[in-house]
Amino acid sequence: MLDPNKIKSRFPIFSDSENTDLVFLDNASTTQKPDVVVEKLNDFYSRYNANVHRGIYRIGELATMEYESVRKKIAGFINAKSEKNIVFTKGTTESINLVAYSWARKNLSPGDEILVTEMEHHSNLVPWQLAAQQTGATLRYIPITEAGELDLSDLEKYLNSKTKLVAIVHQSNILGTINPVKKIIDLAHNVGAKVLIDGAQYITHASLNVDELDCDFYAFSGHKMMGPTGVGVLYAKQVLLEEMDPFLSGGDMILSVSMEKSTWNDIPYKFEAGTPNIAQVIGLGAAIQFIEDTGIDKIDEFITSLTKTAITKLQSVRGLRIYGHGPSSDSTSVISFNLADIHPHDVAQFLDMDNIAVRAGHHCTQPVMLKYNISSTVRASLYIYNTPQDIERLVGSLQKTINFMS
Amino acid sequence: MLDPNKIKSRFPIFSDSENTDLVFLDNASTTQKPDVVVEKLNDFYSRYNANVHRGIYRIGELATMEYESVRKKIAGFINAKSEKNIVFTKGTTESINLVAYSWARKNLSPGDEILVTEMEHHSNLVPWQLAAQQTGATLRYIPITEAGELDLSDLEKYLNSKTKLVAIVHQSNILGTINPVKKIIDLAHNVGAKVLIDGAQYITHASLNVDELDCDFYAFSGHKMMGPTGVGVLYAKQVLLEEMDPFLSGGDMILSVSMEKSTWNDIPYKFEAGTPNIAQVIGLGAAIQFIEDTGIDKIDEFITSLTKTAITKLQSVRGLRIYGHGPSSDSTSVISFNLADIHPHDVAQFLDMDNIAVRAGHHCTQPVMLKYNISSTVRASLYIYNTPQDIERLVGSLQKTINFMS
Amino acid sequence: MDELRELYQQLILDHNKSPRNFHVMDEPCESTEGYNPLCGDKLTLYVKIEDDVVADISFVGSGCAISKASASIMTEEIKGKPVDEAKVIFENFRDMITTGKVNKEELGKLEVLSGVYKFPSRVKCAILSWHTLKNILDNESGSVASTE
Amino acid sequence: MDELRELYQQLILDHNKSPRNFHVMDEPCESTEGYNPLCGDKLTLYVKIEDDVVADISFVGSGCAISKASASIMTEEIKGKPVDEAKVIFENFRDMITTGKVNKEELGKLEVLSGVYKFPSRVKCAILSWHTLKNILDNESGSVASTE
Ligand SMILES: Cc1ncc(COP(=O)(O)O)c(C=O)c1O
Ligand SMILES: Cc1ncc(COP(=O)(O)O)c(C=O)c1O
Ligand code: FES
Ligand code: FES
Repeated sequence: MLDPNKIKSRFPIFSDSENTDLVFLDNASTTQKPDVVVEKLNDFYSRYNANVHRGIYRIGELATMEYESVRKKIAGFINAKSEKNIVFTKGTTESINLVAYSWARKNLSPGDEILVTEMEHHSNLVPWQLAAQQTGATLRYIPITEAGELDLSDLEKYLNSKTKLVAIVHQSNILGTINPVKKIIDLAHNVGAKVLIDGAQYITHASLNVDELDCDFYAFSGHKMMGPTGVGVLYAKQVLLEEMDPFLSGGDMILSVSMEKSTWNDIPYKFEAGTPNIAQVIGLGAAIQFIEDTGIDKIDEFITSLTKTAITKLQSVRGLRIYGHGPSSDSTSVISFNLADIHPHDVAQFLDMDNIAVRAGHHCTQPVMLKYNISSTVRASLYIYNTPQDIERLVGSLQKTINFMS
Repeated sequence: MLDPNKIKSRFPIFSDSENTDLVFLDNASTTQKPDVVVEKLNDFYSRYNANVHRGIYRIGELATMEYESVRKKIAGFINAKSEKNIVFTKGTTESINLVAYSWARKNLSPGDEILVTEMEHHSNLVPWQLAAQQTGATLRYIPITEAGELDLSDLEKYLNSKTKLVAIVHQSNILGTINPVKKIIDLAHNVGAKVLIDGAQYITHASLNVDELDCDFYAFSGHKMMGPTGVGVLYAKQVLLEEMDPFLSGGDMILSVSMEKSTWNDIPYKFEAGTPNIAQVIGLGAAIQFIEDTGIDKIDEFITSLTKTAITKLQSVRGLRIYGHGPSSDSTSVISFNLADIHPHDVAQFLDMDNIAVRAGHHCTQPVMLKYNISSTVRASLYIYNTPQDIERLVGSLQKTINFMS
Repeated sequence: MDELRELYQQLILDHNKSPRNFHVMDEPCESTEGYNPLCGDKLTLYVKIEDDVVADISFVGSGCAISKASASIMTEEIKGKPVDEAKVIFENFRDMITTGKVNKEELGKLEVLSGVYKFPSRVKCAILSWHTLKNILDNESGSVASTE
Repeated sequence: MDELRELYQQLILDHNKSPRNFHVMDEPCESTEGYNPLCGDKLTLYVKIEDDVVADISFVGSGCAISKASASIMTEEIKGKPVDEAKVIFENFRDMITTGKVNKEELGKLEVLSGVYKFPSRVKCAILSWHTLKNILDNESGSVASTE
């Protein structure tokens, strides 16, 4: 079993004098960075900072090699067929928008349907609202149950021959629910729809095999898996990338430019216009190496077990209500709750006074708020450096808060 | 006068054991990072790494404060009216694409004209080719003269009541030419056109006053001005930002989301969807501070003087031809040349053997190549850590190359 | 934790639990909505102005303890005041909330919120109802006031 | 600088200055274009195949010393060889160019390019004409061969 205290010692932020008692429970928002990631960035900027794909000089070739080797590493990490399937973006949000612009606007017409779920993050919802508006397609929602799971009982109602795209979150960032995406992908393919999976939360702790899943697109962010900010990935099947129009255009994504017209570079470069986020991609490589060295299955096992502990302890707090996480549900790492009728922002403020960092708000999932008829929740989300003591600190501070406020 | 050797000592890359004799002359592609930028990134990741705009906890508030303070700093640096005019992107290329999607696709119709120049970087050309294609507008080019300057003699021919947008580079990344943008902006406004300036090269060394220029949009990249990769800026006038549609959509750029539709956040946040490039923005702040501490006018004076020296010395090399930089022209920092009939990539390869980094290629400006009827050039571009000795090393190595190759 | 306890002292907790003037107001009156996009909280403010005096004022809505208490105390302090005076109090309140500086005579009970400036992310909570009031007093009722 | 001088030794410089078989070929022949997107250089290759033998081969185009010399030497080495043999030489050449390993008997004069593998960004220069040839031999003439 993974030892969170040992792991914690690898994260410089926790040894900063102001953070020695920091309990960081906002991991679904962004994660802390291990020493190897910070050092890799340093190393790039201090030894071989240069633009990629162009310079015929030592540091330029080194930068290109490191940058491209991360593409290979990621392809391996998610079991993609080739590094050609890997497009670098600035984050999940851009990855999804890329598909909304380059694939959806080209392939959708009035009468077509896009199917999403009520538990999507705004980043996997608003792009489809806009794409639907602009193409005349209709947006439909798979509802969620009171238990915080997808209600698939009426799936045929939503998934039919008009459905051209299904865009679903692999793991909810508010409820922690892991959706049965394999099943949905297969059913979607049966009716000829493409499937995009928002993996921003799932990939941070669980092992992924896009080839087996057979999804058409998979999007995720580096900063939520210990990588730098400003980098994300879009995985897509090769034929789709080849058919799609470019998204951003400019330097590096062209084969040739004349005054009249341009021709596009090969995939994945067709989708990477301008100077890429070189340092961030290289830093993400170090984060994935750290995950691989730690072992993704060990990470998953640890987080799942810590989540169970946390739920049990939280349920002992008077007036605390957890959303989702029903006894039979497949959910982990993210726990949303409310504490009696105390406003979540007040709760978060009191926790902060004990140096416990959680999030309060709608977590970019307003449709879920609507469903539960609330305007916000407190969210504690766990990662590999969280310890059982962190959970105790959280529970203790919640108890103090409810005593003070009532 | 600025002392480049003193400055050089502030850049960790030059004290790396493999780089002690590195002559880095590919600054128009990307610049090296001073200690303060590398340290600022370290500091962020090791002390207050957190998502912005959301967390009610100490490090989240600190991250937000630092992130937003850079917006203010940049507004001051370019003399924008307010920090609301500053949108963070991942680079010049994304900044220009943002305008091409959110402004141009909404405002252009068949019959309208977009005016660019023959010396645009592909990043300020291909987005307009695509926007023209999709809206039915026509793309027109201001030609360049043999001396590498804009030929403005027939400007009325190009700039007329049909012109809706003028997109021009402030300083050419291949010829070094600085264009008379103030004059063009005024003329464009007379016919009711908006003006976008690609400032990727200019801003790195010269002082900028967008308010006085009165440009509608101004785009630039952090990595070319000693900041991290993966961050850029779009300056735009407030009324334009307010009228424009969002570009990327998702978390953080919305005011509210219902299942039917969404409303947008205030500017500039409307244009910053998803988790931003937080560390990179904060690092860019440190780069701009470094520029301000050094003094932008001193930087400009130094680079201009070193460029003059370099041109004189290069002209002494047998068979070397410099493009642009005519005696009366306003040009600096970037020098493109060819060495007899030796292919630029062969030249660059020989220079690399002496640890001199230059670029060879079309420099993402194929229309300029066409103009001079060449397929590529060697480009040396200067920055504040380049010394007169660097120029001598360059000239010496070129001389050796020509001796060997002929 | 002491600074925070101080802020959430009895007065705030009391107004949070039993907000004053917490009801919809019958016509004729001005009303407008206030929205804090950071958290999604909304309130609606109702004001009756007679002879340039705030004759009656009430609010409804959801929000955190700070926003609710701030709205509740605001209604108590503003009711019966001339419109001009209310605008001056708004300025003083905003100064206090952002800088911590208190002008005792004019702020009265509002002073209990003086500690908010130490919690930058909560300033918007405290000022939400005030921005909404300002909108009405400036004759912009009907539009949505935002703390952005 | 020594490794590089070694690479650009007399033979390459010579072929660069006076490339062999450097001309357009009259019909009937197969021809196809090769393109290196990294630098924008292009060449056109012409091949006459008779009885499964490369009866004639020539090229035109612009490029760096390495690409020109590589194309020039290739035409010399391939001319008169059976198509099957040419394909084997292609494989051997590609191995040499990417790994530096030389199979002397089969590569002949091509060996002067064995140092290219030390310069990863130039591998595409050396292999450009070969990819173009491969396209023709695989009956894909007319399409553009790219080194990507
Ligand atoms: C004039 C000019 N415009 C645009 C760009 C594109 O900038 P970036 O690659 O940082 O997006 C560059 C740099 O390559 C440039 O020199
Ligand atoms: C499920 C989910 N999707 C999408 C996103 C957006 O990711 P980013 O903000 O990195 O673009 C997030 C994170 O906020 C998320 O949790
Ligand atoms: S948290 Fe919403 S108003 Fe305070
Ligand atoms: S540099 Fe173009 S082929 Fe060698």
